[in-house]
Amino acid sequence: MFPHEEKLIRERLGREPNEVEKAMLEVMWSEHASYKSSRKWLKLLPTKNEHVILGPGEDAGVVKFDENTAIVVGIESHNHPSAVEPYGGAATGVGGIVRDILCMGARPIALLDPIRFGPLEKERNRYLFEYVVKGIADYGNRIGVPTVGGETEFDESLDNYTLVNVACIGLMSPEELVHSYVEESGLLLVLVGNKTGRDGIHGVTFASEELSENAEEEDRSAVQIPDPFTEKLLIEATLEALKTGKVKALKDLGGGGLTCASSEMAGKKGFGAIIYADRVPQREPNMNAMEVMISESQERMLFAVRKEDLNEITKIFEKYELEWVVVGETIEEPRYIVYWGDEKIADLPIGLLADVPIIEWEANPYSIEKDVETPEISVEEALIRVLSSPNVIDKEWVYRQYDHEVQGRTVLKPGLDAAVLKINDEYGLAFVSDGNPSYSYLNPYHGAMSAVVEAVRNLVSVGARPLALVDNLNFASPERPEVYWSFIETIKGLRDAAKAFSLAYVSGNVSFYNEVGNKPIKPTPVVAALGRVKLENITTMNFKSEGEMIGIVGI
Amino acid sequence: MKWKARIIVRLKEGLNDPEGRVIGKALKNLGYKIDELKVPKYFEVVFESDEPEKEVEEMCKRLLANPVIHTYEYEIESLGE
Amino acid sequence: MKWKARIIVRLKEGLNDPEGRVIGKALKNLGYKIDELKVPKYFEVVFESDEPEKEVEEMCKRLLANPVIHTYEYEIESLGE
Amino acid sequence: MPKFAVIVFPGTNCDFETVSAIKKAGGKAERVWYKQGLKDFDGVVLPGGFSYADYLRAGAISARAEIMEEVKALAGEGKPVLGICNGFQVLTESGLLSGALRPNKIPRFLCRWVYLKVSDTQTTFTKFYEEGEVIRMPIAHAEGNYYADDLGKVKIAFQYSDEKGNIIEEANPNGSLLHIAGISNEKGNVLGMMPHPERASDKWLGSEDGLKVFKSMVEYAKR
Ligand SMILES: Nc1ncnc2c1ncn2[C@@H]1O[C@H](COP(=O)(O)OP(=O)(O)O)[C@@H](O)[C@H]1O
Repeated sequence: MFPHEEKLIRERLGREPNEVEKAMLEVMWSEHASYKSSRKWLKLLPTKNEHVILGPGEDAGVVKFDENTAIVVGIESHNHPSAVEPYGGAATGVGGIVRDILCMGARPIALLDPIRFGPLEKERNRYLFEYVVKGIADYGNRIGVPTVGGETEFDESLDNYTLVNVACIGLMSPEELVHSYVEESGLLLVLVGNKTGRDGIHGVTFASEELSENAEEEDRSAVQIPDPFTEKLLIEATLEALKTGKVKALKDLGGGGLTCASSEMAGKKGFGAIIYADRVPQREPNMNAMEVMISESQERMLFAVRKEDLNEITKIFEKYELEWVVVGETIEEPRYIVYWGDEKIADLPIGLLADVPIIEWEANPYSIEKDVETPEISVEEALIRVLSSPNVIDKEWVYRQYDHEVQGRTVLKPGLDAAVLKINDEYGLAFVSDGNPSYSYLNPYHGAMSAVVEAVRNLVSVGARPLALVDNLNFASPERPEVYWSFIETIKGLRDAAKAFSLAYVSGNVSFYNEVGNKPIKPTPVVAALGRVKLENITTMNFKSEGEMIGIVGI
Repeated sequence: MKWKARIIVRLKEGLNDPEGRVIGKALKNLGYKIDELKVPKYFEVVFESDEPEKEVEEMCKRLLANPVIHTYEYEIESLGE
Repeated sequence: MKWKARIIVRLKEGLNDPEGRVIGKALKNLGYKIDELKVPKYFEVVFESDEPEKEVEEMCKRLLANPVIHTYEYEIESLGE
Repeated sequence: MPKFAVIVFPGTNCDFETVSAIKKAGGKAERVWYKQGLKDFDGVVLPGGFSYADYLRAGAISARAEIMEEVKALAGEGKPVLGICNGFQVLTESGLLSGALRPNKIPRFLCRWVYLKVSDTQTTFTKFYEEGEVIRMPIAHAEGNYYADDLGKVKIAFQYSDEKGNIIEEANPNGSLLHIAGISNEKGNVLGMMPHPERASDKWLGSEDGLKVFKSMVEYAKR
């Protein structure tokens, strides 16, 4: 938190927040949770059209596929944790986005993993590459959600670092949509899943700062051990609980832990909550209230249910051998009150947690576009250089480690222009992700546009009509004027490209402070796109027989 | 000189350990009174070196363990020439 | 009585060990002179029992080792009441 | 119409598509949580997935669940018991089939399509294939490397092959003994296979070659 923000909190509260309150505010006012540096600009993006059932604002967006089918889609980054612990960081990144999809009421049916690394010549980069892929594979495979595509790129500017983005889609019928907010008081808040430990304490603040050179040695609290076993049980238990129709609100615990999930669930429509923090099952001895409230332990969900339905719902959790506890309740008054035993340890106006003023940083344009010198080499050599670049070669080493067939829907598998999943006997959903930081670095506006255009082109290449977009904006510190400028330009590029196709962004994510040892990454917008394709119209890129004509369109 | 190192890599105290928990529970279901079960990683390495301590330390740091989440310990035994 | 058992489960002699081979190779690539690397499974179990030897033997037979491919060994230490 | 139980352990993840494949093959099928009983079923399928996240060894913990006693009884009565991928691992770990499934020769998870040669058309699950027929299905596993110290107790049902049915080293994705992809007990009513027939039961997904496994099983259970 910045000093002016602390001052503002004191003024609004009329007193100094105590230790617990301060920790909770710090989490909620972090860049990662509040989007304070990006919110203003994200408003520029188009978010509505006839395909959109639910745009940005909740855990994931919802798109209409046909009258009976809705697709939930979201994208997340897990860059900082993956850079210090690639296996656990990448795996828990998958877990997080899968729960985001789940908590809208949908069964997660596919993942994409756009991932980026430094050059493979260096040992540390190879280590990051190998273990990020293993982390994604082990988690996605074990929870039975196929990873059907992604991107793998290597770039100088990511030396010692990694960008791990994961997009996920889920399938449901439109009336199954559940919201993340409550609309009545007196509901019980039920916490389900893993016990709470000290892992991930300050995770969001960690993700809101640059990494130092020795990040590996830093506090382990920012990384978590993935538990796909519990996640899979959570998926099945949640979907079964939702079938009862008695879940009033649902949210996963991600960044900001219990504080973020419960305060947003209660506060969004003006209600309040009382939380009994000491009831939370603890994994480590002697945890205090502050630790319990802001821990980011993985594989936990928060349900809101009426008292009379508690039994029916929790029986389902017990069937799946998941631990649960009533951790609090919603109240009429818009306050956020936390008890530890009999002691009231926090009492804040609930709006204070969520209502974070925007920050507008100084923005400075830069221009590095110049004519590129063409190297004096033969066409043959040029071809070999291009085709042997790690950025161009087949990414089979990566996607063979992913179960891309589980759930029995994958019509077009990895290795093609876009993946296609069978949704019903006639239609499929095409899903693809693209980003091009080298273009973005040269010209952030056009780079962003090209990411959208490439994604759309890939959809069209398999025969699909584009439906919707999500975006993930990976940037260095917004406090650098050039970075902030490139961020704004990127959004304008994303906006204009989407408008040109009449497409909308239904969800997204912003990750700032991606720099290690004071070296900012290139602006890296990643776009994932959805399309609808008639199964019998699917096209693939391989030549089908001898004697076919080859042509180029659009030069 | 040849050496044999026995290296144990453990999760740091307090971290979630789903693997240990699940296997421990499986033993409980078979009727045993298990208080705790852990599955540290265990390596037996036969190698040649003039500086065995230094090299084993390095192997742990560079590959076998991640200092962010692991602690490690080892014993080194000489196997002669 | 409480006990702590340290159990090592090894592949039978002669069975190839792809996991050990790959990690050994990775260490070789980092410049170490590795002759052999093995990754037996290792368990640390704290449990209560009146017949610790018998029970640990059973745990290995019934769950922790697969007799088709494994051998096992263990040490048991008393932790008192 | 014969009714099959598709057993769901914690972490099983191919249960839904296995149920669909059985239905498509003309049978009835129900997902059965591993704590329920197995009354009134004409056969059992142990589907793929990661029961207990593959902790310890793939299939090891599920193999010791109580429901496996019922599965053994059912197998003893001659009813069909099919284990796919993780289900195969459960069958070997429980002793219903002999041998063990070890980590792949390259110890990583591997997802790809393979060719299989049908080596035995006498089992409950292979009657609809022709002797030596070459079929296509996906594999997706990290521990599919079949090993046994005594092959006397098993019959080989499927072997990894090339497109033409040649059983060669290059076609073996995991290092499995004698290129084994699937085996059955002597009676032929218990079969385990690493490839996923349920993922090859729909023309849009790349092949319908797997459907015959289920059709054969359904037909057998009708007798
Ligand atoms: N990390 C990854 N995970 C899964 N699939 C991947 C990954 N990286 C690349 N792929 C797949 O490899 C294929 C080629 O990817 P890419 O080189 O990005 O294609 P293009 O150059 O056509 O955009 C695509 O099908 C893509 O989904």
